[in-house]
Amino acid sequence: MKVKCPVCGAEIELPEDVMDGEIIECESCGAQLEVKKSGDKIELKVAEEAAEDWGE
Amino acid sequence: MFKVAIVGASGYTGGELLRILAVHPKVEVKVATSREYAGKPVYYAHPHLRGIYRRLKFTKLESPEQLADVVGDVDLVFLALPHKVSLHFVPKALEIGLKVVDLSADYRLKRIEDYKRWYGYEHPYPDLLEKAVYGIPELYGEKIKGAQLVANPGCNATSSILAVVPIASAGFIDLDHLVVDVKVGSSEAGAKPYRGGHHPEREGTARPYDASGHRHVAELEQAIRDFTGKDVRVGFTPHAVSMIRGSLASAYSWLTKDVKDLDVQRAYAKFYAGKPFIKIIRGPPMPYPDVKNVYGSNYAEVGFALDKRVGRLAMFAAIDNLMKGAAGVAVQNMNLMLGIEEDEGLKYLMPVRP
Amino acid sequence: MFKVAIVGASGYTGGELLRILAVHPKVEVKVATSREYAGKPVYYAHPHLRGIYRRLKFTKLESPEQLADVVGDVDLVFLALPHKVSLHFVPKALEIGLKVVDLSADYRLKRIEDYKRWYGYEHPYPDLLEKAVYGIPELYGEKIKGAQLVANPGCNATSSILAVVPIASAGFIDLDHLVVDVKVGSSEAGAKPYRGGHHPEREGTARPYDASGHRHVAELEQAIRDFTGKDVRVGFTPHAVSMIRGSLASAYSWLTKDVKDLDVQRAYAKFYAGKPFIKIIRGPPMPYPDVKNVYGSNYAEVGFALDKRVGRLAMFAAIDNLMKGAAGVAVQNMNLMLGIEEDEGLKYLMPVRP
Repeated sequence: MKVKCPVCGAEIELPEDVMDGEIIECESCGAQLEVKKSGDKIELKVAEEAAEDWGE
Repeated sequence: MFKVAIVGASGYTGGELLRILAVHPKVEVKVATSREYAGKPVYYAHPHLRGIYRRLKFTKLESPEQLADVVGDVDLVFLALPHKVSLHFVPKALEIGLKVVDLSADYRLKRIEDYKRWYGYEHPYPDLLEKAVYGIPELYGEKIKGAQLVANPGCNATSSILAVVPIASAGFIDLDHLVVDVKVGSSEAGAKPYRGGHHPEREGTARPYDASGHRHVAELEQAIRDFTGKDVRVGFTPHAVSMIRGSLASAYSWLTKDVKDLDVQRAYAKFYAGKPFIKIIRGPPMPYPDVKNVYGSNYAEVGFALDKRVGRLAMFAAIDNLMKGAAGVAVQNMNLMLGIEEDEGLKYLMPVRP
Repeated sequence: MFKVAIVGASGYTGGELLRILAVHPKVEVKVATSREYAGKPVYYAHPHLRGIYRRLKFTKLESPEQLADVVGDVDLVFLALPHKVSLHFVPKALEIGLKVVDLSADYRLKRIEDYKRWYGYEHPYPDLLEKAVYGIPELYGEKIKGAQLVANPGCNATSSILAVVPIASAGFIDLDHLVVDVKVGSSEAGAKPYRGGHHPEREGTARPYDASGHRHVAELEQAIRDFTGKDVRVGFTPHAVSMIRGSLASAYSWLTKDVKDLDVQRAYAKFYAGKPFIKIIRGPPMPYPDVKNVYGSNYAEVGFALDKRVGRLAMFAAIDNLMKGAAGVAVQNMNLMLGIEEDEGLKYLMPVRP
């Protein structure tokens, strides 16, 4: 299953059993992409929220 | 198998060059010079390299005239000499047909008047200034490949440039209002003891230095000029902080266009496409660059923070000042100049964390 | 002899309050509360105070209703409780006639909408927001003298305010282009362990956090509003660096008037005339502030750097985040509220260097 990276446009090969919410790293630009899966529609969205544990 | 020489190999940068080249499959260090340690094995200056360079001793090299005999038959020479000493070694090295990576500041700037202003002297070899290529592969990679002379960049200039240039050239920040605040480790000042670098004085410190204009800004302004055509004046203030390695540049400017986080990320992704040592940081697990993530390696972490409320963009880059800021990029330049894979040798040096 | 109570005395700020008040000739700590250490001597939480507070044990205090019994007969109470816990203790303490120094953020801001934006809640006591005085003596000393409720400032806000406000009110910088870059020690996050504060993760780090807007900026913008009448939006980015104590604010803006170094120094000198804890730094032996020069003391070093080439002014302030940034200024406020000499007690705590 081929999907385009929303940041650099590179084509990303996704395994059939990819899970909703899984984090995929784009090979070419290193962007962290969260899998949004509803039904058979799959979309990749840039993972945004910062983990609080690192901040003060 | 290429042969290289390191002139001025007893300092921290010399030690890093030796550390990297020890795992470089296509290059052999034939000569390592040091007046102070002449005749001694390299581990006298670099105890962590004991047993690694079995037969390599420091040789004496005092003047450019001795270059031919001491390093005559190598392919490339690293000049890790103080500023204004390297000045006269470079022409000589080129004369005897060597490729040169000069780690001093003597050939970094293109404009003679910049040497007048920032280094206080009239540059004696203006023609060589033209010939020299500024040694940041992510910006000048193609030119470096064909270069005979590469001027290795300053460490604080490197972190600032890596943070700013992709965004400046994307054209959505106000270049008339750009400041850079750099936090740097104590190894940046080199191995020679001085009061400010004395451990009790440095441990636990956070203090600005050279705050009304640091010479590395000239390299940042030169790079911005090359990539935007604009002649800008940038506020630049380095800070000594309580760590040994690391240079974190935090650059700030105001948006001139309505851009989203994704646009900023795209600008970095486009500029750094295919560059092996740049990691673009955004989101979990750590949203911003940290020098600890690149410690002892040639990697650079680049990130940003858009403050929509203020319309301000913060641009960050974290490097190891001795690696991507000095010896690592010198080897990266060497690889390009000798036609070797850009990350050869360097790819074995993983960041050391925690 | 005044009697005071410290509610929430087992944290770093509580420990500093105890450390200062141990040498304060006119004040006695009657009560120190802590749920976790209830019944234990204070040195259980603060080993360096063993043998200093011989009879003082932590008492339990769980809700505002218990205030009257537990701390009823003291003159003033320090509330060193987490944000949003202090919120309901303050009205109760005022009700039973106590003077209050609240070290939380719950009463620092005057505008309700600021609590909505920065702290995500609807402030339940808007009338008390009016009554509360923001606890920076160098800015609001007179009002603090007559105050019943003082809201102690945030540490990064304090260093930023001390660097910026005298210059902002002197009117020669462009307030539409103002950014502050703060470097702060690990003690700022308090005593509770968390991953980012774990030693192997913090040692040797230099990394931004909350970089797209940190809540302390609201206090800086409020102080600028009070002293210039202008409603400004400031870029503000804190950085975690590898030290335990210290908050160094580096603020940058561009000049709107042709001023010399002397004019800038005069602006600071005029604003801070007669203030016992401010040291204005310029020239030798160390030209700029250093957190090491105020370590463990209530002093603040304030300095600047004019970059004429760029027309940019850098404004610096170095404090100890636990002292001038928290417990020290709390005692300074207490002195003013109780009519004691402003530097009483605090004057015995010399900076510890190297």
